This record gives sequence, C-alpha cells and structure tokens, in this order.
Amino acid sequence: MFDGRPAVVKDTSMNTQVKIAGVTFKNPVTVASGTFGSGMEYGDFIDLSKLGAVTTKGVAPIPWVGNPTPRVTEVYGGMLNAIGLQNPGIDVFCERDIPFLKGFDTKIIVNVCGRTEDEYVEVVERLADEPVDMLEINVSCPNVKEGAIAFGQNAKALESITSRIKAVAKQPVIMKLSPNVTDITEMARAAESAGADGLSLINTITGMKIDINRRTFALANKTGGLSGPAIRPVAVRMVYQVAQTVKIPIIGMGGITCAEDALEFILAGATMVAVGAMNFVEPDTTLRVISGIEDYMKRTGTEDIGELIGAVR
Amino acid sequence: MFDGRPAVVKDTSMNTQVKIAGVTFKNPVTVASGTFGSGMEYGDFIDLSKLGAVTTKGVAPIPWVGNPTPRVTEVYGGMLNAIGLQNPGIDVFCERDIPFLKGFDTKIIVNVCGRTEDEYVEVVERLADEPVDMLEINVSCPNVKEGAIAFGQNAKALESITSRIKAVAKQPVIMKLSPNVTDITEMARAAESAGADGLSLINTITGMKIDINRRTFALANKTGGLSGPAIRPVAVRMVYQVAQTVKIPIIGMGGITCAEDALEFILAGATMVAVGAMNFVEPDTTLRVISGIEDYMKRTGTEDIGELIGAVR
Amino acid sequence: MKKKVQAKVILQRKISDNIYDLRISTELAREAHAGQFIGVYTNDRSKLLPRPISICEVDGDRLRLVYRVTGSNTGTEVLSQLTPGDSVPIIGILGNGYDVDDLVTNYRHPVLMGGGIGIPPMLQLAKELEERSPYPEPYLNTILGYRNSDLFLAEEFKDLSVVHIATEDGSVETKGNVLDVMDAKIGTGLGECDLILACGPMPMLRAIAKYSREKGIKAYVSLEERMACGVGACLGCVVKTRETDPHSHVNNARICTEGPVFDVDALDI
Amino acid sequence: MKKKVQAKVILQRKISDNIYDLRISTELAREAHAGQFIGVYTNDRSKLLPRPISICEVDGDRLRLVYRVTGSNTGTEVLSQLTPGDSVPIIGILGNGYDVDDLVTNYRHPVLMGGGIGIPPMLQLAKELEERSPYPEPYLNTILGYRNSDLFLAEEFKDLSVVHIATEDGSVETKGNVLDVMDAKIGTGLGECDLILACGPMPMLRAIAKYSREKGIKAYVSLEERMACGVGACLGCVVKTRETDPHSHVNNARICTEGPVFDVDALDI
Ligand SMILES: Cc1cc2nc3c(=O)[nH]c(=O)nc-3n(C[C@H](O)[C@H](O)[C@H](O)COP(=O)(O)OP(=O)(O)OC[C@H]3O[C@@H](n4cnc5c(N)ncnc54)[C@H](O)[C@@H]3O)c2cc1C
Ligand SMILES: Cc1cc2nc3c(=O)[nH]c(=O)nc-3n(C[C@H](O)[C@H](O)[C@H](O)COP(=O)(O)OP(=O)(O)OC[C@H]3O[C@@H](n4cnc5c(N)ncnc54)[C@H](O)[C@@H]3O)c2cc1C
Ligand SMILES: Cc1cc2nc3c(=O)[nH]c(=O)nc-3n(C[C@H](O)[C@H](O)[C@H](O)COP(=O)(O)O)c2cc1C
Ligand SMILES: Cc1cc2nc3c(=O)[nH]c(=O)nc-3n(C[C@H](O)[C@H](O)[C@H](O)COP(=O)(O)O)c2cc1C
Ligand code: FES
Ligand code: FES
Repeated sequence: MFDGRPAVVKDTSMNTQVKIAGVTFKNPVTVASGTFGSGMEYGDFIDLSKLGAVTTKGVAPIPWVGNPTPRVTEVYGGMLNAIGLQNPGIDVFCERDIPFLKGFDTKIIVNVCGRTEDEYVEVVERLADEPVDMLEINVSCPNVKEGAIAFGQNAKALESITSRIKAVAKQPVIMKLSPNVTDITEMARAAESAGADGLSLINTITGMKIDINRRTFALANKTGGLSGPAIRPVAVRMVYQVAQTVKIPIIGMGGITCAEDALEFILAGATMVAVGAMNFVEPDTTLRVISGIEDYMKRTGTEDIGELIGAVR
Repeated sequence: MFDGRPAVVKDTSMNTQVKIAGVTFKNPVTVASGTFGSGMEYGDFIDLSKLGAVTTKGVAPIPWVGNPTPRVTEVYGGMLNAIGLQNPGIDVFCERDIPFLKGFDTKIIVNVCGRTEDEYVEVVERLADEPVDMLEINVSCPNVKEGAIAFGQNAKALESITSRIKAVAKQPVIMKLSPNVTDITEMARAAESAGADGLSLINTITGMKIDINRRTFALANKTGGLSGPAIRPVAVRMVYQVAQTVKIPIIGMGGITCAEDALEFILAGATMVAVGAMNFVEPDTTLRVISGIEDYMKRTGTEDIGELIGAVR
Repeated sequence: MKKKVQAKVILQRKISDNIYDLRISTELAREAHAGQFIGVYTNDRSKLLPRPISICEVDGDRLRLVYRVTGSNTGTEVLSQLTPGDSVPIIGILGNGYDVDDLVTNYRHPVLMGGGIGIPPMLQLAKELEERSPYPEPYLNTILGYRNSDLFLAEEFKDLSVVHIATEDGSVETKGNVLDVMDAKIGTGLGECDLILACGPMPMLRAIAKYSREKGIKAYVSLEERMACGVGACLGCVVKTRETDPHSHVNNARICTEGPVFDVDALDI
Repeated sequence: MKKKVQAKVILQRKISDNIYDLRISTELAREAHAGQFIGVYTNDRSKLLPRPISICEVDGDRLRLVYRVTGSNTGTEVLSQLTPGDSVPIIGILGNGYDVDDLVTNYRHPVLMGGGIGIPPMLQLAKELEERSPYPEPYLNTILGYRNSDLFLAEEFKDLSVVHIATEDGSVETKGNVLDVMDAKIGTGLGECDLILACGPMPMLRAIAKYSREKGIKAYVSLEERMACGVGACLGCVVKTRETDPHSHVNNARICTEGPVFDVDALDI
C-alpha cells in the first residue's frame, strides 16, 4: 500500500522550453482556441507574457456571424458549445488582435477556419507576412454546416487540405484533429504525410443535451461540442495513440484542469498542452499548470521537460 | 426569466410499459451489461422484480479470464474499465444465472460476446431454448484484442455478423453499438438492414489515464472504456442521430444518473434506457429512475410513455 | 478590474417560493453598479460554469443577490444550501450596467419594470437613481410583474418609488403583465413616462421594445443568455444587433460584455 | 445485508503524516468484523466511486477508519476534510474477513503483520483474536512496518499483543521490513509462529507468501486492488488464483467478495 511517489529532490536549473517546427516556446502551455478570445478578455486575470503561446479563436476570410443562441450549455463535468465560429474576419484580426498580442512576450498561434479549402488558403496566405508564429488549422469544428469537421473526418480530404495549406503557409502548420472519428491514427498519418508540422488534438466531441422541461434541445444548433474534464480520458488516449503513430509533435488538449492533467498529456506524448474550457472556470488555470509542471520537474529531478514528453509507453 | 416548466397536473392511469420486437417490458428501465453481474450482487440493494429487465454481463462460449489488473480506475465524472469480458462461459451461465433470474418478475436480456462470428453464433444457438427474452450482441467492447469492437467499427463486418446471428437466433436481437466511430448512423443502418430487431447504444468510449507519479498507465490494458455521467452528452447525441435514421427501437445508455437523464434519452428516441456505472455509485439508481419517470409523466399529464419516445426532434 | 475571488456568505434566506436572498461580502462589491452582474460558482465539481446573477444591492463591501432555484439538481439549488461563513467563488464585476448619471440628467419620468426574477437588478437601479435624483420626492415609478401573490422585494421598492404590481393570476393589483399596468394606469404618473428600464423574460422585453418604439419612449433592457465565460471570450452569450457590433464586426453583441444592459434600439430582438 | 447508508462523522484527527483517523457512526457497524471493509463515497461529484477502506475498529454502532491521503486532489483528501456532524455516504459491510473462531481454535502462535497503511485492519483483528483467546496473557505477536519514525497505531497494539517494529530507515527498532523482524527475532516468541495474518503492499505480501510456504506456516493475507462496485458485480478487482474460482469459473477471485482476506495457498501472486 505504498504509493510509489518519487521522493522530492533538489531544485535544478530546469528547462521548460519546448520546440515545435523550429519555434521555441518558453513553456509548453497555451490556451485552446476559442476559449480565450485573442487574450484581451483575460488580461485582467493573468499576464499573457507568462504563457508559452496564445492560441487565438478561429478566424475566417470574412466575418462570420456564428450560430443562433443558446450556444453554450453546461453538462456534467464540462460544457457543450455551438458557437459556430463567429469571428470578425481576417482583416480585423490582423489590424486589431495581432498588434494587441505583439504587446506581450509570448508566441502567437493563429487558429484558422474556413468553409472551403480556398477559404482556409486565403486566410493562411493573408497571414504570410504577419508576425505570427504558427498556424493551427481547425478542420474539426463540429458546429458549422460546411467545411471544418468534414475535412477532419475524412483522411483524403484532410490530406488534400493539408497539402494545399502547406504549399502557401509561411509559418509552421499544425492540423487540429477531430476526435469524432473511428481511427484517430489514420487522420494523424494523413496529416503527417501531407506535410503537417504538428497536430493539435482533441477538438470537442459532438454531444447533445435535451431540456426535458421545455422538450427541446439545450442548444439552438441541437448538437454541440463537448469539452471540459469529462473528455480528458478520450483526449489522453488519442494523444497517446497518435504519438505512437507519427513523428511530428503534438499539442494536447481536452479537459486540462491542473498540472497533473497537463502532465498526463505530456507523458502520453504531447510536446505542448492547451487549457480550454477551464479558463472559464479558473481563469488562472494556465498559470497554475505552468508552475505545477515546474514543481513536478523539481520533485522528480527532471532537468529538461523533453525527458517527460512521451515518457509513458 | 420564467422557466417554462409545465404545471403539475392530476395523476392519470399511466402506462409505463414499452415493447421491443414483441417483448413487453413493465417499464423502460434496465441495467447496462457488465455493471450488474447477473443481478445477484445487487439483490441486497434492490428488488430485481421492479426492473423492466436485467441485462447480464457478456457471456462467451467458454470461460474467459479477462485482462490483468488494474482493470478499473476512476476519472472525472466517470470511470475507465478494461475488464476484458471475463465471464464463466455459456454453460455455467445457463445453469446458474438464468435460473437465478427466472426467480424474479423481470425480463432477461442476455449480453453476448465472442472473438469470432462463430463464437457469437455458438452462444446465440446455445441460448435458443433458454427462457431468455432478448439478446444483446456486444460488438463494441473496446477492451479485448479480437472480435468485439472490430465488428462494431466496420459496417460490413457488423452487417455480416448481424445477419448470421439473426439467422440462428430464437429471441429478438439487439446489436450494441460502439461510439468509437466516425458516423454512428452508418453503423445503425448496417445493423438494421441486416435484420437487427433493435440497437443498444452506447458502449464505452475508449479512454486512457496515466499515473503521473508511477509514470505508467492506470490500467494494465493501457486503454479502457469510459463510462459514467461524463459521456452522457455523447450518448444522447448518438441516440438522437440513430433515432432519426432507423426505425428499429433503441435502448439508450451512457451516464444515466437519474430520471431526468433517462428522460433525455427517451425524448431523444430511446424506447428503453439502461443504468450502467451509476449502479456502483447509487445501487438504487434504477429504482429512482423508474419512479422519477412516473413522477414526470404525472407532472406533465403523460398517459403513455410512448408519447415521450422521440418527442424531441 | 475583473477578478475571481472567494466571497464569504453573510446571510441567506428564502424570501419566496424558490427565491433566495443571499448576502455575501467581497472586495468586488465596491466596484459594483446597477445592471452589472457576477458569476457565481458552485462548490459542486460536476457543475463547473459560473451562474450569472445580477447585483440586487450593493452595500459597502457587501453584495446582495436574489436568485431563483430553477429546479432540482441545479447549480442554484447547490447555492441555496450555502450558510453564513461558507466560501463561495465568484467572478466579477461583469458587464456594463446603467449609465445612471445620464439617466438622472436626461429623463424626468423613468419607469422601472421588472418581471419575475428580473426584479432583483431593478432594486439597485432604483437605489442609485434615487440617490442621485435632484428631486425632493421619489420620482420613480416601478412596475413589478409576478406570477401570483408570492411577491418578493416589493416592499423594498416602496421606499424608493411608487410601486405598481401586475400578477399573472390577478391575485394582486393589475391582472396581466407589466405593460398591462402601463395601459391600465395611463392616467397616473405612468402616462408621463419618458424612459423605460426593464429586466425580465424575453417575451416581456420584446413587448417592451415594441411598446417603446411605438410610443417613442427611450428604453434600456437587461438581457439574459446562456453564458460560459462571462467575460467576453467564448462568444456564447450574444444578442442580435441592428448595426454591426464594433467588437465582433458582425451583428452580434456579447451580453456579458457589451451588455447585459442595452438600448433597445440597438437590438434586433 | 449490504447497504448504502449515510454515516455520521463523530470525530476525525490526523494521527501521522497524511494519516487520518476517522470515527463514524452507522447502523452497519454491528455487522462489521476484522478483515472486512466499507466503501466510502466522497461528496465531490467529480469523484464518483467508493474508496475501499478497511475496518480498523468496531465499537458498538461506531466504526473507526484509519486511512492515508494519497495525494492532492484525491478522494481521500476530500474525506480528510470531514468534520464532526458531517454526513458521509458509505456502502458495506463488504468482503469476507477472518474466520476468527477458526484462527483462535487452531493456531497457538499467530503473528500479525501490517505494513504501512496495511496496519489499520490488523487492529480489529488483534482485538477479536484477543477477545476470544482462551489464554490468560496476550498470545499475539504483531509486527508493524513503517517507513520511518512516523509511527501510528503502534501504542494501541501494545495493549493487545507483543509489538515489534520495522522501519525502512531503521529509525525505530529493526531496520527493514516485517520479515526482517521475523529473521532478527527468531529466538523470541516469533520463532514459534504457526500462523501469519498480514496486510500491506503487494511486495510484502508476496514475500510473506514465499516465506510461509518455505516454512510451512499457514498464512492469510488481505489484498488490495482497484475497485469499482465493491460488491462483486463489475469484476474489476480480481486476483489470480491457483484453482478455478467457484464463482468466476476462471482462475480469478474477486477481492471485494471472495476476499479481501485469502489463504495465500489459494493465490497465484
Ligand atoms: C446577466 C444575467 C443576470 C442574471 N441575474 C439573475 C438574478 O439576479 N437572479 C436569478 O435568479 N437569475 C438571474 N439570471 C438567470 C440565472 O443565471 C439562471 O437562472 C441560472 O444560471 C440558472 O442556473 P441553475 O444552476 O439554476 O441551472 P442549471 O440547470 O444547473 O444550469 C445549467 C447551466 O445553464 C445556465 N443557465 C440555466 N438557466 C439560465 C438562464 N435562465 N440564464 C442564463 N443561464 C442559464 C447556468 O448558468 C448553467 O451554466 C441572470 C442571467 C443573466 C445572463
Ligand atoms: C479492501 C481494501 C481495503 C483498504 N483499506 C484501506 C485502509 O484501511 N486505509 C487506507 O488508507 N487505504 C486502504 N485501502 C486503499 C485505499 O482504498 C486507497 O488508498 C484509496 O482508494 C485511494 O483513494 P484516493 O481518493 O486517495 O485516490 P484517488 O487517486 O482519488 O483514487 C482514484 C480511484 O482509484 C482508487 N484507488 C486509488 N488507489 C487505490 C489503492 N491503493 N487501492 C484501491 N483503490 C485505489 C480509488 O478508490 C478511486 O476509485 C484499501 C484498499 C482496499 C482494496
Ligand atoms: C467555447 C468554445 C469555443 C471553441 N472554439 C474553437 C475554435 O474556434 N477553433 C478550434 O479549433 N477549437 C475551438 N474550440 C475547441 C477547443 O479549442 C478545444 O479543442 C476543446 O475545447 C477541448 O479542450 P477543453 O476540454 O480544455 O475545452 C472551442 C471550444 C470551446 C469550449
Ligand atoms: C465495468 C463495466 C463492464 C462492462 N461490461 C460490458 C459487457 O460485458 N458487455 C457490454 O456490452 N457492455 C459492457 N459495459 C458497457 C456498459 O454496458 C455501458 O454500455 C456503458 O458503461 C455506458 O453506460 P454507463 O455510462 O451508464 O456506464 C461495461 C461497462 C462497465 C463500466
Ligand atoms: S459568456 Fe462568454 S462571451 Fe459572454
Ligand atoms: S470491485 Fe467490482 S467486483 Fe470487486
């Protein structure tokens, strides 16, 4: 009945930097797209310069109005959302959000969405000369009728869009995968073979809530994306499976609430992790994750976070 | 800011009976296979005769030893299991479990597993002359290497096994589907077209937990099936999607904790519901679900539970 | 500055059927104004999101929240079990409230309208308007709409304004809704109304929007929508607007951030 | 009969580093015996499964549980915050304990061995053995294994038995584990040992199994495994057995139901 915890050891000069496709992040912690705006709204709560990166809400070529409300609802240990990728369009994004983020000492990962391959390509081209560090391509949003998840649920379509984006992208390209598939490794392989520099997973799992008193769907869109701690075991499993399958780095996410959760993803093979819905619950989750990872490294005598990545096999 | 709850109305003589493939259940509530043994273990806690049916743990042609331990672990709002379908084999089951269940005024749904089509067929044939009311075919267990989920993730394989089972089965055949697929409706259609009398969904979602202190998997099997309230939105969504796709009845399950949860499934299109992991948490969950459904029917002036099935579209 | 903090429960009592009156002490109180709200978290870890609850009254470092328990096994039910001394996590102060100086300066006959659980935020509004009112006598009219004779907060409004009551079942004063009171009492001070300030269910607010446009009366309404973040990040809580919203660049404003108080003329409801 | 009930917290105190001593009152206590356990549920709805905790002592309608908080954000941490008067849901009484009559009748020199958090269940066992012992003097020997000088419960065993202590760091008595005490003190009463009753971490139990077989000493051990249901339904908590188990019909017995106490000879560990 001993717990097998490693004894606490001396502090060492630790490295928490991680590198993905040539980009160095001061620590492995970012936010999940769509849960943090472009960071402005959380400025009161945390110093954005402490984050490894800020990942922005998905942006399309032109403003999108998104879905009707209700767009969000709570479920056991998580939430459903069907925002429908409302965004102000790439022009406003480049004029307003990027300059705002450049005011902080953090990397910028821009999440890109579109209805067609051309739309994705348009955004990626538009970002070519912008000071952003990395692109995350959302081919996995379950809440819009066209595009998005369709690419993320079909290996051929995913390969095709990845190749086209890679052909024009000036920044490293991370493909964000959907968990709503039979075999996540098939999708990961498709993205890798088409040249993706990394993978983000998981996006939300499609779910539904019914209001039994009103006898209607809790969300106007009927279905929504499930996120929060409820999905963590599915996310960890997929990160692990993908890490055993591809060589490109992974940004892991899905229900991270604390450093222990983040470490599960890292040990399973994620090079970075993203905090999503928990930003809504504890706006300083990211900071607690960062310091908690450092504590764990101290406690376990880990000098370089690289030693932890994929250490459980 | 009014909540729209229907006013409480007078008690009526209500009907809570449901019918699936000619079998009448006194109420729409059963237990999820594998969470209730064959009922013996819960006899201290509830009167089995109060249940619409008892669904038994999966049974194979010969005894299966199952997976190494740890086989279960807790996760946020649920649990992971990788029992690996340990079971005493069909002979013991027929000699011991069926006679035990015949002692109660409830229906018997026998969950069947196997490694090959032939094994499933063997169990189904063996049950032909047994006093069981219905068969539930588990083609969706994520925790065994051969068989099971392989059938549940491939429409062709599912069609084939369903046809073979239907050809020999003397009782109605319910195919239990896996949620670990890109398109649950494709699987549902495959089972329906091959003659399935009904569908059960969902089985567990494949997940993983890592013990960051021991740096190992929480389960010996590495992955396990996620169940409990955490998966409910996914289950409700799938039941709804399948109900819009096929005509055969559905037994809905996944994270049911109370009558409200069960009613979500029923309104989404389930004819029956099953309580799974929550039996471990509140052994009388089924009874609370049954009485809570009655209360809801009274409150909403529902005379026949049939009015509720699939009422939200 | 918005913060997430632990507030302390000072008092909680049930004041009507399913309606609770909760007093908490928190550093955030000093920044709270009429029309704003806070997000209240439960200590039940299966219910993670904050519940948006309006500021019903501010008193030094104390906030008063009046809220309805919406059903069994809800977050508000969990909150209703808080007792003095308990900690309750809150986030705030959220949203834009009323521009009370503008209202006091530019309107002579404001009518406050609260329907159901839309009544509580009107109390702090009445207080702030009265405090800054240049008039010797209470110059406010308040119309409160209830389902039945289970009134709550009505007495407290009487110290601040002339109170009119509508009940759906007609058990107290005017039978009907808040606008039925406007019609029925047009001969009284209500007839001079040049400003409507309202909070209540969407059908009521829609009716008020129509009414105010028809009569050419200025109206500010406080909206409600499902929220996740409460701080403007998730885009969950939008309302359709007539013009392109300067933040979103589409015809959607965030209720939690641009609202919850809106000029009805800006809204497409 | 097994039941799920609300027990009432009578007392809780920390008795060592991360070790808590919890007294609860429950109708189930009267059915509890040495070697059995209960499932303790937390009131945190994100942690749904019961925590199996051994009966450390039974006293009328009271149960004493001594447990370790295994880390932060664990269920046991939640339990450690219970204070007198709180309700705590439990399920029990679970498992098969020791056949004390058989042990008292057939063995003259039992040695109890508890390692770490395997110590608590030994206390009730010592109590029951002593109570039914036909001998005028305490006839039990107890070996308690700790990591370091942070002892717990040791004093209480002294009233019931001759106590020997092993510490991993050698800070108290014998350095090493419980079997090192057997070797070191073979010249004392321990040399006559004809029965080992043990609970502790698996490596300790494996070593005891080997030792007892070699020496031809009867041994009963109390096993631990991850559990979901605790009542025999889920098949989560099995241990490999040498013979086909009469319930499972495979070489697996359910620790929660056939155990947690097993004759080591029945086990394949
Ligand atoms: C700006 C604003 C101010 C509000 N002020 C008050 C107030 O002062 N007093 C009061 O009683 N109510 C107020 N409400 C409504 C209150 O937020 C909901 O009644 C409450 O969130 C319901 O939560 P629950 O725990 O009872 O329900 P649950 O069913 O447990 O809630 C599940 C989820 O749905 C959300 N939700 C459910 N109903 C509503 C609703 N009507 N509006 C918004 N979110 C909802 C919850 O916040 C939660 O995220 C306000 C709402 C908003 C948007
Ligand atoms: C029959 C039996 C009797 C026990 N008696 C005692 C006792 O008297 N005192 C004591 O301190 N401990 C005892 N244990 C161990 C105790 O059950 C675990 O330490 C406890 O469940 C850990 O829960 P947690 O909330 O701290 O951890 P968490 O990490 O929150 O637990 C997560 C899940 O894993 C399970 N789990 C974690 N560790 C263990 C473990 N070592 N054994 C079984 N399940 C585990 C939990 O029950 C829970 O389901 C006993 C175990 C068994 C099987
Ligand atoms: C409100 C909300 C909006 C989201 N918007 C986006 C988006 O625009 N682009 C995207 O790739 N993912 C989006 N996601 C998915 C998250 O980035 C993340 O993949 C998912 O929520 C799982 O992480 P979590 O469980 O930590 O929230 C959104 C999630 C939420 C909750
Ligand atoms: C411990 C355990 C064992 C299970 N064994 C089986 C099984 O033998 N056959 C089967 O079809 N499903 C099995 N399941 C899946 C459940 O029947 C059910 O589909 C799933 O758990 C979802 O429901 P829940 O969330 O209410 O638990 C098992 C689930 C658990 C938790
Ligand atoms: S609740 Fe998130 S933007 Fe308003
Ligand atoms: S814990 Fe379920 S069988 Fe033992």
